[in-house]
Amino acid sequence: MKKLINDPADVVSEALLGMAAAHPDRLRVDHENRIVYRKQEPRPGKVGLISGGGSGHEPLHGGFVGLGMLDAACAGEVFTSPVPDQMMAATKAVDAGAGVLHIVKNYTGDVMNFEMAAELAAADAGTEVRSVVTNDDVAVQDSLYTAGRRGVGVTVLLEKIVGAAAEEGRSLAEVAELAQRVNDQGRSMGMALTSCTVPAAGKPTFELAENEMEVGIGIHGEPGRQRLPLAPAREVAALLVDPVLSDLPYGQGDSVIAFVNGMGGTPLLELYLMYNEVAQLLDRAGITVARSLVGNYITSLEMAGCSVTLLKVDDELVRLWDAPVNTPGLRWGA
Amino acid sequence: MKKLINDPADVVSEALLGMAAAHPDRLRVDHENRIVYRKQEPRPGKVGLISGGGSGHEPLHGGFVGLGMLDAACAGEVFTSPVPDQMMAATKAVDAGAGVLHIVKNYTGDVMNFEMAAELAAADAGTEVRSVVTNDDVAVQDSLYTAGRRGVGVTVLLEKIVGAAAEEGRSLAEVAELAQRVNDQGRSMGMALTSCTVPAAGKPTFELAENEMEVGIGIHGEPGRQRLPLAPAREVAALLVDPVLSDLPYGQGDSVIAFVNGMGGTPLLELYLMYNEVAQLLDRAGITVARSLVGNYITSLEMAGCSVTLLKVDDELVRLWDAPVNTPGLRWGA
Amino acid sequence: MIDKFAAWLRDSAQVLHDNAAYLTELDSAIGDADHGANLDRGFGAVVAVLDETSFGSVDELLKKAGMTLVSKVGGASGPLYGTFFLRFGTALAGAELTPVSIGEGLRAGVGGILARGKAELGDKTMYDAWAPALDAYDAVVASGGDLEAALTAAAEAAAKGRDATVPLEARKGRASYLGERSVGHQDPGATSTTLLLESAARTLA
Amino acid sequence: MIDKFAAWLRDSAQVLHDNAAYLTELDSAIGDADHGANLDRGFGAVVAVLDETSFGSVDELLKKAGMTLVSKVGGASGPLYGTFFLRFGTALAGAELTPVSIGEGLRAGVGGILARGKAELGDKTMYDAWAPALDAYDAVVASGGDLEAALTAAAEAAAKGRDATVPLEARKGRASYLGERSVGHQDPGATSTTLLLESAARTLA
Ligand SMILES: Nc1ncnc2c1ncn2[C@@H]1O[C@H](COP(=O)(O)OP(=O)(O)O)[C@@H](O)[C@H]1O
Ligand SMILES: Nc1ncnc2c1ncn2[C@@H]1O[C@H](COP(=O)(O)OP(=O)(O)O)[C@@H](O)[C@H]1O
Ligand SMILES: [Mg+2]
Ligand SMILES: [Mg+2]
Ligand SMILES: [Mg+2]
Ligand SMILES: [Mg+2]
Repeated sequence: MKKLINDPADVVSEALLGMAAAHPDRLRVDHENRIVYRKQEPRPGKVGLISGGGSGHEPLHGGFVGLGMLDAACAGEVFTSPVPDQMMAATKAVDAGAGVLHIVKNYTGDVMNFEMAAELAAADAGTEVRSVVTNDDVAVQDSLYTAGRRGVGVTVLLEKIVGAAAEEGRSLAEVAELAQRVNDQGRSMGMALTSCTVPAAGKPTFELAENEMEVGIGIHGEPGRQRLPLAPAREVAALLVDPVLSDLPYGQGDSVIAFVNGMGGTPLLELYLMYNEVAQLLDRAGITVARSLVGNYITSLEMAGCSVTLLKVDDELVRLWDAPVNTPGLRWGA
Repeated sequence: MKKLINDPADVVSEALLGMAAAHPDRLRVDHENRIVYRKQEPRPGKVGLISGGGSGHEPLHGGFVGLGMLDAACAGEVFTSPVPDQMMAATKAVDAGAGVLHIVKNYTGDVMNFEMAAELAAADAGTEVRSVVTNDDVAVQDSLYTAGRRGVGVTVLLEKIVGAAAEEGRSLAEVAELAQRVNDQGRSMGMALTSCTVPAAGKPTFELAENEMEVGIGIHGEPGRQRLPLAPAREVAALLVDPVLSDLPYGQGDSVIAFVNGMGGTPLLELYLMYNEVAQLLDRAGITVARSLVGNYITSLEMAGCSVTLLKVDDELVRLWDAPVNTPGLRWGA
Repeated sequence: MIDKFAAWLRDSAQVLHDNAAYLTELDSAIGDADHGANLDRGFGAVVAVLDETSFGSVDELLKKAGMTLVSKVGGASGPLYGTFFLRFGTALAGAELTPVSIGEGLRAGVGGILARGKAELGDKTMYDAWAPALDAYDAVVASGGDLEAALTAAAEAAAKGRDATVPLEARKGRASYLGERSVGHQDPGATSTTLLLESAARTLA
Repeated sequence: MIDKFAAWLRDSAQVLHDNAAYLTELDSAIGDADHGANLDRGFGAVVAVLDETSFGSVDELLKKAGMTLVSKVGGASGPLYGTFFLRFGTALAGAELTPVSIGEGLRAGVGGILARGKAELGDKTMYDAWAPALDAYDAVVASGGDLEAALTAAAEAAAKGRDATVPLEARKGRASYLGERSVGHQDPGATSTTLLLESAARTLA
């Protein structure tokens, strides 16, 4: 395992020390509970937004704490959801009287831990908590009898858009409803050229030959739905875009935010090259790109690969997307 | 070779198509000449700033074109400096009557190609051209008889700071003098855990065993000055910070911009962890961090590793650093 | 009896520590390569609590173990095993400790796993080890067997249930994302459940 | 004579194409793994120009080749080889093509490499192949040898100069960043220079 770390057991806490040191003007970190907060206290009457999940997906979620996005993010161990104590502490801390929205990616562990936290927070402090569970990964068959689809790229777009709505002073019910709508209108699909290595495991989660790729991967180094021969970017783009487009709810004439995300180990050069392929496919499908995002935003440690997320948008969503945001990971207009 | 590309020969041109597609509001790309321009025409009387170099270092340089930074960036083949025709075309296009500054990283090829372009541009259009050559890499011994030190991390900080000064309407002489000062006050050192693979070469530039690292690497996959056994982040940080600090011009009581840069394949989690180590070393050396930057800004394709850059700053440089910038790679206040 | 329950938790912690790499290996194939590290961290914390605190009753001990797991493990297994011990402890509160009451406690604990995880038999989860284990336990107790016999039967049944997860296609948890590709791999959670029950058979009776 | 110069450039393009992977391999060890690709791209463009354009004189042909290399190669070798051909062509303008004038042209071209690159003998660059080649060429011409003999001697001397770069520590170009670690590797540019001169010996006389 080749990593810039000390003891694998200390990776998350030391990275949080680094985040705190690098962003003293904007962030405050509760190191004991592993919670990244905005520096400023929550504004009275603003709905609090918290998210969290396993570490290893940076900048998600800690890097999205700040004006116009999250109020707090709870960091779990690498690829392990945080524990209810963390979400409870964060929930209480960011409750400014208008309630708190939990943004949860649909993984069994994340859902259960957030659920326990919401139950405890409601019982304990009387904080009104609503949750949205993102489940945009079309690689996974959806069914009543399974764990359902994973939450992936849409989570980033949702945190931005819903963050803007919360900043405008909307109520918890409105913010939660908007979050659900954003989730329902977004779909993603990802692929990997290489595995990642969980520090505590010390070796790659899966092995891929020089001429193979995994299609339909998650963001935790889970193997994908299919192992396929390595293909040119053009074909990879189609493998990702086609299942997204053939799923609800996109059609000719629709506008989308097109998001090409790197898994952590793929250079920006390749991500832009992929974006070119994706943009051409969308153009051919008669879909308008209202806004785009290209870069490493929801990653799997050092995995090479990418994912494509499309979020169907209307003027309101675009306006919320364009609203000022000031976080380490996403910043404009501020 | 595992990359998200089509034909290795088309990597740069297809990535530029992607950049143009992803940033239609801010950038304009001359695909024939491979030049990334700001969307808006240059403001009369503003000194034009252009840079360029081999591709594979993204977001450098094309990702730093925009308000408060570069006016144009010329993209060469991967790791190969662009040709004089490109710099000439860019120089003419961004000359708004106040002359043009070329920001050149100190590599024989870059220096020679920019020199030829400056000679030609001066002869051809009468454009006044000044150049600054960055050479901040302390891994390389400096000497009159050699090619001197490489330009690395300081280039990013310089483009930002000098970009802000040009935006204020300073003269070419002032902007060039400032650029030289920034270069002279900055030092860098880098290391690699893995090699990168040049697409046209098809295999890693060098081989490193599982328990080895290269220290003192450049940004083109050049091997480093030393091959050492893999070490914990704490020791790696010292290997990078010590030679920077022992070189001119830092001392107790100085303020710096501290920049921990990823080489492309190292996750943000590890970069923040490294920043924690670097910040501690600076603290112990009595050096104040005025501002910090952590992320992938001057990369070597998919290389894993990082570099540390320290730039000694005064209030003026901090003010210029803080000034608004709106580029795909660096953005705040706008 | 408190000592025996404490011994069980300590022994489990040791066994899970020794098998951490193995559990993570299983989790690499159909999950995210952290099950061993998760349980090692969690049970390590339980042992630290045992070292620091003295408990007045088994139910207090088990509830504290459950809360510690909930607070330290995270992921899917944290709430599941945490809830198991919480409900196991709650069920034992005030009860005399007999093979029957312990069996009822175990069933209450597994009820917690079901309440949280909503798994069904054959979903390729830890429940596939728990369900046959509970039945085997009850059968031994019903036919007059003692705690050791009941726990031994439970552990054996769990091992069979664990092995039976191999050919299954996962429908719950992270392995479910793999669909057909989850077939042919042993479930990490069913494996750790079996280790816990084998430890119980060794230490609790 | 134009045809011979064109044949030289075409043959060089072929040889550099065939050796592209080898040159890049050499550049991987002490540089950035692009020398082969750079020259292949550049000389490919020169051939395209030859296919499209007919030239009235050798100097026009060489100058155009030089400009094409400057415009298409980039890196260190683009300006260096580009300047070489530009000055070679300029020196031949209006001159009668004799072994002597061609020798003067070569020296002018190499003067361009020196002006741009400021290398000295022993810096482990292409100049370490050019310098002995020029001397060998002149010696043969001075003792009455013909163009073929002079170019053959130049190519042989270049090869020796190329081989002599192996033990050197680089002081110019990208290899200089390696300091002592550049010792033991053959310079890519000295290698491509030798290929160009070997091609000249085959095609130009
Ligand atoms: N819904 C569920 N019900 C019961 N057990 C489950 C459920 N989901 C997952 N598990 C169990 O959890 C185990 C994985 O635990 P762990 O790796 O620690 O968590 P995570 O999947 O969050 O990484 C699986 O092997 C499975 O036995
Ligand atoms: N200053 C110089 N003078 C003469 N030749 C040089 C000089 N610098 C580099 N070279 C030659 O250029 C070669 C490298 O060319 P190339 O790989 O195409 O460019 P780059 O180093 O920019 O990647 C070296 O092997 C060396 O022979
Ligand atoms: Mg996990
Ligand atoms: Mg090069
Ligand atoms: Mg797991
Ligand atoms: Mg080279």
